[in-house]
Amino acid sequence: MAKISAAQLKQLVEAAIFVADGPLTKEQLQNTVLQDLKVSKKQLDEALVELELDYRPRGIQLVEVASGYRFQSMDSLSPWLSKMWHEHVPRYSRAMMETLALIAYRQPITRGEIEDVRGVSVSSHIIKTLSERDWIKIVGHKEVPGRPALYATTRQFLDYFSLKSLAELPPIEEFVPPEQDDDELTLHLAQEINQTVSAPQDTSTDVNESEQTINQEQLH
Amino acid sequence: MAKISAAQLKQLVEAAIFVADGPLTKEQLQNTVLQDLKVSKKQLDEALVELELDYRPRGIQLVEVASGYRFQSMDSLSPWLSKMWHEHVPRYSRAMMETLALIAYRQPITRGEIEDVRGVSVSSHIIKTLSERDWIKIVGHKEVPGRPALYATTRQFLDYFSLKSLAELPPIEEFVPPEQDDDELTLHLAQEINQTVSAPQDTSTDVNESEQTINQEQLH
Amino acid sequence: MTDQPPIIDQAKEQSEPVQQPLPLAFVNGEAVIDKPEDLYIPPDALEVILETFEGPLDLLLYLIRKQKFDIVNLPILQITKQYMEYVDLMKDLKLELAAEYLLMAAILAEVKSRLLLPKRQDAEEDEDDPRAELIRRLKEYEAIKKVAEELDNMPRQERDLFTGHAAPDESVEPIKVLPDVTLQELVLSFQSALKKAKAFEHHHIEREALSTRERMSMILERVSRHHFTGFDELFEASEGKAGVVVTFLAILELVKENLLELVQGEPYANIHVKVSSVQEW
Repeated sequence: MAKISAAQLKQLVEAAIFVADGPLTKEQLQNTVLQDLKVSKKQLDEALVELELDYRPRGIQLVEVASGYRFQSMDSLSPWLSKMWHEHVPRYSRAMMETLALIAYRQPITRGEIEDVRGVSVSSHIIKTLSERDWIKIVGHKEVPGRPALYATTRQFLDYFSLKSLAELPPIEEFVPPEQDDDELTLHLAQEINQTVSAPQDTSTDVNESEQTINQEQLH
Repeated sequence: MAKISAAQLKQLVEAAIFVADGPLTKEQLQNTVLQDLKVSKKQLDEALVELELDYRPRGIQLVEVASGYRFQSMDSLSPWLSKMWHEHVPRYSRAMMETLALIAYRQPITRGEIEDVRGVSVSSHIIKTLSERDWIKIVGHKEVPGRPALYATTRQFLDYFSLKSLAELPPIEEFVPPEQDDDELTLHLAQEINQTVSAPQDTSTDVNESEQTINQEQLH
Repeated sequence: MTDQPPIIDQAKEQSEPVQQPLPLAFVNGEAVIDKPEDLYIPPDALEVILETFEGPLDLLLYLIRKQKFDIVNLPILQITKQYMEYVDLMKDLKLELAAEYLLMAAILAEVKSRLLLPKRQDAEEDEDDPRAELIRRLKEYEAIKKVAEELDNMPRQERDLFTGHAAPDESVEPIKVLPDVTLQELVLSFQSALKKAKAFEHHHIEREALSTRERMSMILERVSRHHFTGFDELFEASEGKAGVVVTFLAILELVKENLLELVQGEPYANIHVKVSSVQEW
């Protein structure tokens, strides 16, 4: 066909823009799909205007971008369409995990206090990531010079780990891996932590000691 | 919005199918874009039917293929649309098409069985090309000496030919055996064809069963 | 017509007059056999033709269809003869003759010889037709050949249809799948953090029960910097005595750390709590 009806032209232009690998300019349309058809500039313009109008009420819109015409989704549908793609965030770094752990076990705690324990500065990125995940939040400010923010874990944090309360956080010594290089220090720490975690009503020292004995035995 | 109007649903489904990277099934739609919206099976079906009708007069059509719904150009536009690409459309030899047809109609089938029907050997090049195009795959091994691979067609094969299922393949002539022919064998063949074409699920079960046999044997 | 028609056309033109009288000569396979000399085709053209056969079955089908034989009453003698002529031609042309062609020649010869043997009277009539298997194979191959052609003609991607796509709007952002963390990792991290702390031993270790620290966080969250909160609002009777004690300890701790301010208008009046705004510097 050397000539083409207005309806056919619209179908052809529509299909071409949909199947093209990228946006199409009017020139590209004339040089490819319309090559052997006598289509005037005006006819093509009209077809494009009509298509634009046809698609207004639809979920897909005909738009002209820098490199030509293309169809794109209605912007109001984005929140739902976003669910079609997933982006996997890489695993959390050691620094991130240690910061989270310190906030969990030592809350409310300032950034400076975390840095004191870890011996290195805590990057803003870490605090931001943990806050965005809704695992930590600022619960106040410490009344010391600079009034640093006090961080604590959130209910979402507890939910994520299926904990009813922080008291359910495991006492540390249960997780002491075998072959600790620094047994003495670890045991000492474990004791401190154990008391901190499981002894709100002042658990007797006897219990802790006996628990430690068991663990020591298990280590050997 | 936990509820959505019929018009909005149509827009959303339309946009989702257009922006998706491949065909979308109803289940995929429900599990992604419609996830938080209360959309019944019936509502979704209706939206799809309406969309299909909306696009009938357009240059692009909503079709259901094996892997789900997609939009594709009207095939009458292909002479013009194909001018958008410079590469030549791949052509396939008769040997390739006959091999593909045998795998499609007689799956699961071994290379030897293909050779028996065609009367010539099947080149490795053909099997390789068909596999690389993701049109065929190995679905098991036949429990005969040499344990030859059993080939079957894939969903991509159906998608490529715009088919929903193997049942949509053109019917194969079920030759009436000459009177003195071995009726039993021919009937058996015809039956096999029918089963293969109309009940891909059955085939896969058979394959699984044979695979299980294999595993069991390996244990001994 | 152009001056030099393509080779394949030439071949057709010259081969067809040769083959045209054949159907007249073969009626139900009971007629005189053609002479090989008649089958003159320019060698280079024949090569092209022969190479288009997909194998012996394809060649046999070609011979049968060309002469409008009924496949069911396959005239084995004539077909065998013609088949052998082609095979000889292929040999003459030094075409790489696939072994399959020779195998088929052997099969044809065997069928032919069995047909020539007198039938035994007591044999069941139809079961013994030596052509049956060949006929079955020919029909089966023909059926596949036909659907392969149909498949080739079906609308397909890249050639006849193209998939339509639209770009997602810029505001479409993939959902972030956040990494999983186990409780054990958390505990091990705490342990490693503490192990790292060289100066740990010099530090004062806080002895508060964790539940008190948790309660401290909760209270800080509930109490506003700007308004006073009733002291008793911080206690939950449902928590029992232990809960009240923990809350009380937490408030004392917060006051001690200058994080909370307590205000009481007069003795025994309600105590009010507010986040401390004391500036110590």
